[in-house]
Amino acid sequence: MKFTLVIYTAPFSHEASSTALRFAKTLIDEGHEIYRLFFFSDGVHNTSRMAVAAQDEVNIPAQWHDLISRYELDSVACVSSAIKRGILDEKESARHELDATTIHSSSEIGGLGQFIDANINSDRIISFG
Amino acid sequence: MKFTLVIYTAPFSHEASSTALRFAKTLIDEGHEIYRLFFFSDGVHNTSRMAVAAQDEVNIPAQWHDLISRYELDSVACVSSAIKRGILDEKESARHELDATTIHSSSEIGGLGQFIDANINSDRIISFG
Amino acid sequence: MKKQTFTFISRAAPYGSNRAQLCLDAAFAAAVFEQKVNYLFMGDGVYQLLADQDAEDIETKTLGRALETLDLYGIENVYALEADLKERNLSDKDLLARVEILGNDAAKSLIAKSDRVINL
Amino acid sequence: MKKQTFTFISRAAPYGSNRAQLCLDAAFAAAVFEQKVNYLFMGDGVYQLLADQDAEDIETKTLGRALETLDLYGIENVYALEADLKERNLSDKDLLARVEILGNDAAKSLIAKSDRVINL
Amino acid sequence: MSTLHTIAKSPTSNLLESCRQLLGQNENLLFIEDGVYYASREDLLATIPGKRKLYALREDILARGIQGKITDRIELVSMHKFVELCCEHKKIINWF
Amino acid sequence: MSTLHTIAKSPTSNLLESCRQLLGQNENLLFIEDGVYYASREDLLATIPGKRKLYALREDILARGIQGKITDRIELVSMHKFVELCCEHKKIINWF
Repeated sequence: MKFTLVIYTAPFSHEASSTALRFAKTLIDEGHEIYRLFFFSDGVHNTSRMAVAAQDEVNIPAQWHDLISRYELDSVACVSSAIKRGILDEKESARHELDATTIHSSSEIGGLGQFIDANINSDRIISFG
Repeated sequence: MKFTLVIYTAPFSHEASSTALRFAKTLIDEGHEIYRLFFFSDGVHNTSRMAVAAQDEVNIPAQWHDLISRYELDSVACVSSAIKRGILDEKESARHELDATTIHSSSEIGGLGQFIDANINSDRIISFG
Repeated sequence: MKKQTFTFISRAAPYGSNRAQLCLDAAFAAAVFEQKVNYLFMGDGVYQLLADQDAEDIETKTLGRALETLDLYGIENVYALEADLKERNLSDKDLLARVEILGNDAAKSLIAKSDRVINL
Repeated sequence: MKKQTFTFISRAAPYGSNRAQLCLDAAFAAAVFEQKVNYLFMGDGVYQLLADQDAEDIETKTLGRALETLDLYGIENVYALEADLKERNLSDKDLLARVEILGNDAAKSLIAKSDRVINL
Repeated sequence: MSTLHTIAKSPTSNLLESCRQLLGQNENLLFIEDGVYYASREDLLATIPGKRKLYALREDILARGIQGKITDRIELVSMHKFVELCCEHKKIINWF
Repeated sequence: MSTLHTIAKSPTSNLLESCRQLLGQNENLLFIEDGVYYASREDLLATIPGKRKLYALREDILARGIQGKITDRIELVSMHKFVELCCEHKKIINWF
């Protein structure tokens, strides 16, 4: 089946993004298709390439990045949520005259259209928050 | 009186950081001293220099930065909260081999000792979360 | 594009968190993409419907004003749960917009007929 | 350095959010700086005290294990609110650590005697 | 092929009460994250008529040390079964 | 020179109930942010004995459009008065 996962909360502050990550891995294990990961609101922090976890802690954004890269998943951080939270790709960084990007290369910044599209074209949508 | 404000939540997701900002401005208006601003947990996002607000929205991290700079306030982002949320100064960025800093120059990264010190040496401590 | 029925359940009070705005943004997007949209206010979400909101002093957009534009986006099926209004001592005279007040059973059948439920 | 009495009120369940860990980290810091520390579990916070926690499968540190080290940090005044344990059907046999169970009045006087109250 | 509701916050949230307002016949519930504390609260679950299936995510139960306190009506499930439940139910409503 | 409690979440949070468990004699309450909805709930405030002062932050009341629904026991305060209240009370306990 085709699944889309919507993640609303930041890593380290709520269990939800960690649950979503384990859910995503299990989907892949079982041969399901992940149509899209959509990071919304504080969830965009899951795509941060700047997060540094403590030694005794899982680096959740790094794990998302590995999973997304390895399985070439479609991963979108909602643009209006992302930029106000400092999650920027090259285009947004340049547009706002900042000198760095903060989003992992495996995720892209996109609009709510991709949220609606995912709702229409996935068999199942699960939200984690 | 000497006040310390502790901010636990990120801007844009909760009203608390905006309340704290207005409270801080009022303290200054009335001639009180701000001993320290301490940003804890998701509150560290208030010190992000990468946040870009929409045109019809207040850029809360930018406002904190202006206030802190203008009145030379002592502003600390808790180190263990900050680095896992991608809030990095030059030292932390270099130590973890990243290529950019994300914290506003007006805030510094510090330890929980500064939280305890503020509790001891301020007349009043107010938490916003 | 396939047309589906989306029901948005908005359960958060305005201003204290961004949830109410988030739910509204997502519903506007669904409407722009010409989906069928239901909007249901529930729990603390019914507070969003109060008339006379003015968020200027807390330096935020006034959410009530955005709700008044729901029908401009083609979102005409706007509902509020009766029990949750009552618990908060609110009646339809307090509300800014034309909303239909639903009992739980009517709300259940609304949900049952929806393809997607976004619950914030 | 002046010595003050800090009371930490920990009201959050473990794991679902980082609040429980946050409160503990702050209390450890107060103890390291040789302050007098009280630690009060309240509301869902009493769930932190359950024995047999094992967070390995959710890839998190087991919080209960950290609580067992409270006295190593010199935090010996550890309390839980009786009413909140009772509401959750918990008794002292369920709990991992030596905590003193307090009624509301005893808790009130604990708070009254504190210089600082950190309430998470 | 009905609806699965997930509940992710502790009983303090009153999410089960909110969910119950919209809970249809034959719809099922899965407790995850701090929601699993509901699985230890027979008094609160009593408001949900018996024919609905009640599940709770095992890894969240074990983390919290409440495996000995789960009421009989609850079926503990793995993450694999969570995925399977999502496939079996046509619609998923997440309460958080 | 007693204690000021601030409450920042709506009545759904049950924060007032939690606060009440620890509320001493002559301690006062200030409702801010979504906590101001409490100021419109006479039924819930009835559990707080009358001699305590109850305040609510005016700007949060106006934002939410509940100025017409505030009970008589509540005194609306500005941000300046919020600061003043913090000075007048020796200890501040924040519920959020």
